[in-house]
Amino acid sequence: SSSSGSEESSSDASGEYEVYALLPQGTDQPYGTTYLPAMEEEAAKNGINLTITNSQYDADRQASDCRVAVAARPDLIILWPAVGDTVRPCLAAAQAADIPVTVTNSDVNPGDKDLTAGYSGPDTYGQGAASAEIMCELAEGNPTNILMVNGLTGNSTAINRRDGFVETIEAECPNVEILAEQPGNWNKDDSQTVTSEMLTSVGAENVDGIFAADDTMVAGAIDALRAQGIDPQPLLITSIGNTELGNPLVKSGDLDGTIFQSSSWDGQNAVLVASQVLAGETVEEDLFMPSVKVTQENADDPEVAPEW
Amino acid sequence: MNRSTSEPAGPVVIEAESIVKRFGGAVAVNDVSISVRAGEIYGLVGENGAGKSTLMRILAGILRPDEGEVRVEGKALHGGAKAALEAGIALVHQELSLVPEMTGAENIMLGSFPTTAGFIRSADMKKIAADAIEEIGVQIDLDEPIVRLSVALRQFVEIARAVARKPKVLILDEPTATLTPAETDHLLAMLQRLAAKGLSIVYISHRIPEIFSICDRVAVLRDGNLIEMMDIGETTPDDLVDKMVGRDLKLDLQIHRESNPGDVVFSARGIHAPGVDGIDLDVRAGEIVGLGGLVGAGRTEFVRAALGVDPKTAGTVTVTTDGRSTKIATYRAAVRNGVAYIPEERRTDGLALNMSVADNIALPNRARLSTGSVLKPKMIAEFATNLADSVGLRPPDIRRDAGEYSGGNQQKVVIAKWLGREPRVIVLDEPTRGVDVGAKTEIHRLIRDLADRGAAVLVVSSDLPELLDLSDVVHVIRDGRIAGTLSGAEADEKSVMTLAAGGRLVEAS
Amino acid sequence: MTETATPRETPTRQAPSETGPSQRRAALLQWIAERGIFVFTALLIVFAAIFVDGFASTVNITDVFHRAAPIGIVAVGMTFVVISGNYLDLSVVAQVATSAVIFIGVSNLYGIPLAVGLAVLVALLYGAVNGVAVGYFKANAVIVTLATTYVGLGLLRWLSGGSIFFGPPDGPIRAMGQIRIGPLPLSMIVLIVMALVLAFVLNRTTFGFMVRCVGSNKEATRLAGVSTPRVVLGAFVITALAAMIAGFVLAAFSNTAVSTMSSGFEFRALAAIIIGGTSVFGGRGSILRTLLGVVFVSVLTNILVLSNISFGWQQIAIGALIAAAVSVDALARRAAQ
Amino acid sequence: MTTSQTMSLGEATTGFSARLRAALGRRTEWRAIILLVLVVVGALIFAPTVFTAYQVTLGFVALIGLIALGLTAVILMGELDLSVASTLAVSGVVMAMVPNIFLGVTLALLTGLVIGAVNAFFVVKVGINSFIATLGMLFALRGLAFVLSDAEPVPLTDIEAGISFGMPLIGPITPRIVLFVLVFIALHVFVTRVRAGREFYAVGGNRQAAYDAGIPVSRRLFTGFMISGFVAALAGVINTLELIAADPTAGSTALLASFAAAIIGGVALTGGRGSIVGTLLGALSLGILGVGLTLAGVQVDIQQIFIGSVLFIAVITDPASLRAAAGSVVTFLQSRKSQTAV
Ligand SMILES: Nc1ncnc2c1ncn2[C@@H]1O[C@H](COP(=O)(O)OP(=O)(O)OP(=O)(O)O)[C@@H](O)[C@H]1O
Ligand SMILES: Nc1ncnc2c1ncn2[C@@H]1O[C@H](COP(=O)(O)OP(=O)(O)OP(=O)(O)O)[C@@H](O)[C@H]1O
Ligand SMILES: [Mg+2]
Ligand SMILES: [Mg+2]
Repeated sequence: SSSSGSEESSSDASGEYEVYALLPQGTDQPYGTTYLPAMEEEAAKNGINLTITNSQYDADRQASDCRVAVAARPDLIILWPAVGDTVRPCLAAAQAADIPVTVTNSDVNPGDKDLTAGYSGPDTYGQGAASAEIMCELAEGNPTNILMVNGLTGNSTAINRRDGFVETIEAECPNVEILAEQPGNWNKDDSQTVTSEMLTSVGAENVDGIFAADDTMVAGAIDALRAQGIDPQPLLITSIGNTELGNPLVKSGDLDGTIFQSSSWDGQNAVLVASQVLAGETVEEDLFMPSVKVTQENADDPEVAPEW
Repeated sequence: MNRSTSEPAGPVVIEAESIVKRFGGAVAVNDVSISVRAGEIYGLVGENGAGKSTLMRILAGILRPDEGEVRVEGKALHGGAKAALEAGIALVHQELSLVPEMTGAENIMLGSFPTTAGFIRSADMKKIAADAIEEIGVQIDLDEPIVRLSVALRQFVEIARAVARKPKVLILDEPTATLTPAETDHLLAMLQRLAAKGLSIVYISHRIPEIFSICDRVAVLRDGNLIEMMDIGETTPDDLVDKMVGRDLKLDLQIHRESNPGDVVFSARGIHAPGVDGIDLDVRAGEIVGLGGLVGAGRTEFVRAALGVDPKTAGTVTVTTDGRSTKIATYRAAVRNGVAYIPEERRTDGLALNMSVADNIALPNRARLSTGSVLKPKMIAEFATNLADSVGLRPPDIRRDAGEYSGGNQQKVVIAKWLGREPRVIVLDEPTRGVDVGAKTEIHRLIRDLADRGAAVLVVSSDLPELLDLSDVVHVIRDGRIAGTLSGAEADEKSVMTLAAGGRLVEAS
Repeated sequence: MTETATPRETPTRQAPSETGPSQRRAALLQWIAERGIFVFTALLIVFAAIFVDGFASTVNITDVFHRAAPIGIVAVGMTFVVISGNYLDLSVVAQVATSAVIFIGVSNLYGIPLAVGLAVLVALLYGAVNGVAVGYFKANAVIVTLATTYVGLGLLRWLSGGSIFFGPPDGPIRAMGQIRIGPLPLSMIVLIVMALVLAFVLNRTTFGFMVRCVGSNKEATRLAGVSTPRVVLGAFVITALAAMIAGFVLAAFSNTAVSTMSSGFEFRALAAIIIGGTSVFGGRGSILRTLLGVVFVSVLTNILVLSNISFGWQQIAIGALIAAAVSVDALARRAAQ
Repeated sequence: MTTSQTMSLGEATTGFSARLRAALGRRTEWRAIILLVLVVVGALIFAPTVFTAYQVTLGFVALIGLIALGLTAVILMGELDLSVASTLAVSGVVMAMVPNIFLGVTLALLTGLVIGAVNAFFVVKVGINSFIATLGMLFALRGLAFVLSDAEPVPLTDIEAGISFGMPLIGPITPRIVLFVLVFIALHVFVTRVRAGREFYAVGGNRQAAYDAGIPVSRRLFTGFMISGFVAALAGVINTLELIAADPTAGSTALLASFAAAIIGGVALTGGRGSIVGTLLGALSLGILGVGLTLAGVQVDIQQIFIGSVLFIAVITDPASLRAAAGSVVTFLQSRKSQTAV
């Protein structure tokens, strides 16, 4: 039963845990739309009473949500950082109040790990890196010029994926050169327009490939190629997600590779890690969502079936 | 109260030398020099637009003259309103210049809050304000915001503000325009007391008796020029008016019109509204009915309530055209039934100043200038040109913005836009306020023409000669009621004023 | 920050102005203010055609059109609200997204006619709520449309679950998005048709005339026998219908719809309107100018992207442009007095 | 000659209760008070934790209220400042970029003052409507924040200072709350007791009158915009310290929330009406509403629907709005009557 003994949760039936989940998105974003049901389902199974907040990627708002959560003295807090660099005070406050914090979806800075009790989720940096690995493989050491479409400017997932991609390219296949980059704001239409413009700016004939930070944007980028009469097939195109929009593109061969991200895995494991901590088990390792590379060969595998 | 004896002349306190002020191309003040001595009351008269207010705003540092210089006790004045205030010049504006949400005390002390290290000493502030209203001898709740005070009280707050500054020169620009005779008497007595204490006062009024009642000297402005400066004993009211007008105006105005009124077209019964306390009134076809009374009597309120511009609490209005009577409940219904309304506030209510004359004329006539709600620009241009011609717009350029025209010409545009509808009833509120003599004559001609063509005309005017001259019948309004009705023949200035003031008249010389 | 004697240098609202500086400078400023957007747009395009590689290509012109169309459609509609003297309609953000989500989401389930019908209803509802509150209740348009934005986006996210909706890859919506005539994508044709229709409505119909009159002087317009609240209501309804069409266009272009896809549209559309030279005080302005404002911003953004300038600098450029455009206008107006 | 020295014009308000009624009648904060009461009662019923967790509630009020306080200074003068959220972001980034924390804070606050002065320059000297001038700044400053930060959060050099800043000083009182209260007191005193601040009401209520009375209108406008810029920068500093990093995307929810707080608090966008207390009450009601909804587990979408509805109701129940609407209804009914009557 409740370890911190708050007045509010004492009225709950025995065996129930009070848990706050501080998320930066909810049903206002496609990812959250499938993340949340999985999270809630798992919580019901484990006798966890969830209170979910959504800071809409506003770090101040999340800090405030965190204060609300700490004040409510739940048994545990699940944190999905809105902006990774800004969560330390929240973690410190929770620790001061003896509330364990587990982290989901995107991890805290290495220096803050000691304040958390566990992590599960995709490795956003690793996803960028994995997508870069596909790109490196496809480039086979040949000089390859690519365009890059980033997520929403300033957004932490966008930053991590870009860093993972760029740093891996620099380290493993310097033969791949990024000719131009622009934000596509996670939108298909924005991505299509900026991709088309970048093609014009660097000369479409000079472009050998494209990396887009998610499947929605890569779909826009592929449309931009088509609109310019360029066959996407010979180009090296990678992204991240394997969503319902991206998966058919992989099968058709337009998209050479993407990284599977399971939002339901993410939501479910956020609760699983939390319940392990609540049960007193120590979680040693970060529980990374496998950054499964999806290419034409495994695009039909059930374990990478697209979720959103 | 006539100051027949000339006081010994004190030293010159303020002088303006060769002041020139232009607005765009027009010269508002043209090479005017005046000087005011300590302890005197200096009258300034002139027609609307003569440049009185402009000159005073220059003295008070609010406007910077294009040429010339203002000197206070020999020192040239530079640095705007603030410097002028510090030099001891206080101006009571023609238009109320108050902050609605601030209290009486704060308005009196506006711009000169007493402070210690930036903090307002509110006790001192109230004390000074209370002293000032005591000095001018009225009772005002100084903690009430100005919005909750009556118009007359607001006027006294303005005056108290000027007095509280302990000025050397007090300028009052038409302070009595909104006051009743009793209030006016009170103010004039107070000014004489202040002058006796050595204060210099510049006093502007259109009411000639007031000038003769308190002023030591009087200056006449006409079209921006200083026409004459006289000791009050050297002139008479008739002489003064002649100098203001510059010609024998009465000849122009006294055009007597043969009127033979037809059936009642416009009929108001039992109109009640804020400030209007049960007015019945008929206007016949071809008749000009005048509404006289003091400012604040409720004439504007009556007209607006009767036409449905503002809500009324009771009463009915009927318009009868071509034998068909229609009850008018809303303003839009009035307009549909052939009523035209020319409001008091021309610039704010009458015209879209940044639209062309053609557009302004087209607005109430849009239905006839379009087919199936598509406008016909050629027709609009033709229509507007004709109307502009018929009212004598100068220059007759219908593509110019209305705001680029002078006041008189703007008023012609307002009239023109309604002429196009051939109104059966036309209501004009202060049709020639702020309009120069030439335009005034033309507007009068237009009003008469309308009546001659069978329209029922209702005119509100505070300009007595105009009212008497135009009207076939004059109703005098007092306190929201008709205090009396005079036929064109029996109406004269004295009878109207007597009714308007409830039997009390401002003492005339 | 010296105290100044003349009202010319103070922001007094009704203060009479002093005569301007030299007549020639005044005339030049006036000329620029009146025709500036035409000249600047032309200059920018000529500059880009000469100095920016690839700008003049057909493909790139199409991209400029893609940038211009959805914002442009919102902006030409919102021009009515601005001209009517009500600043802007913040809720276009919610309106565009709602329309797009309905267009794709409902089409997938019940077919296009029902989706369009529902979208029209929702647009009319937005127009009615905003227009009644601003027109009949005389409430401030900024606050009213801020409130409807909150409610509208909240409802959209709640009801749609925030999902990303996409039409079948070979569906009719996708086909619509692919239609083009020469270099002109369908979206641009819609924009041009909308601009022509709305320019006609604004300039040549009695309704448009009344919108301009209301913006110029509401009380004078009322006293001319016009029901001014009804005119304001009409302006908001037109804006809402335009936003609805922008939602269709946006959805058709990418064959996807999500509640976040129109973020920033309200201020971007307003920026285009202002850069075009429509007065925020109402009364003055034109659809053609708004169109040019949109083209100007789209060309500028396109040039910056072609030059691989980062997003931050793009924002700075747009902000500076707004400041420059309105400064010229303000200085010219003052010089003219 | 006049006989009496003093004359009475209209009846003066007499009697204590009449005076009290008059005094209460002219307050502008009623809407906020009513809303606050409703929110408090609602919270007591549905989410009583709002009050046990009062330090959180206070913190949240301070979060959305701080910018609103600064904004009020500008709105009182009949102007707007849309650039506050971008100012918050830029000054936060400036602060985090400077290694020395005191220098950083100073520079950030200075940045806010400079931004306010630039806004005022456009409004006062160039003569641009503040709505538009600050719209331009909204874009440009956001861009500047991205350019300066390279579009990534900038971590604070002195993390410990940040952490300790976020800790309560006494009881539940964190430095943010202290600063919020200080700003509230300072601004309240400023606009009620200090001459320059009191004159803001004159500038907003009747600018021509203010000018004619010798009030330095330009200087007051500069002061107002600089207050707004400074307070927004202060909010940026506080956020950066509390979060130990500056986020160039920060403040996305701040602009609209702070406007809402001021408007609900009875501050008139046309200027001259309203009070700092009103804004505080507006922020309190919105803050309690927000925290209450969060604690009650209401998801953000529904919260937005709630807050939007509250704002909508607040703006159309303004007495002037109700009068206008009632007038329209009466006109409509009368026009029907006149059609049928004749
Ligand atoms: N701000 C201004 N802009 C342009 N013209 C102006 C301005 N102020 C005054 N004028 C013009 O200057 C002339 C003088 O106006 P002024 O107000 O000084 O007249 P006045 O003698 O005070 O008239 P009244 O008796 O009506 O108050 C008028 O023709 C008027 O139209
Ligand atoms: N119910 C009321 N309470 C307070 N003040 C009132 C009320 N009704 C009218 N007034 C004031 O009395 C004045 C009546 O003025 P109104 O304009 O009707 O007079 P008028 O005879 O038309 O004068 P003018 O010649 O200036 O037009 C208004 O200024 C108004 O402020
Ligand atoms: Mg005057
Ligand atoms: Mg009147």
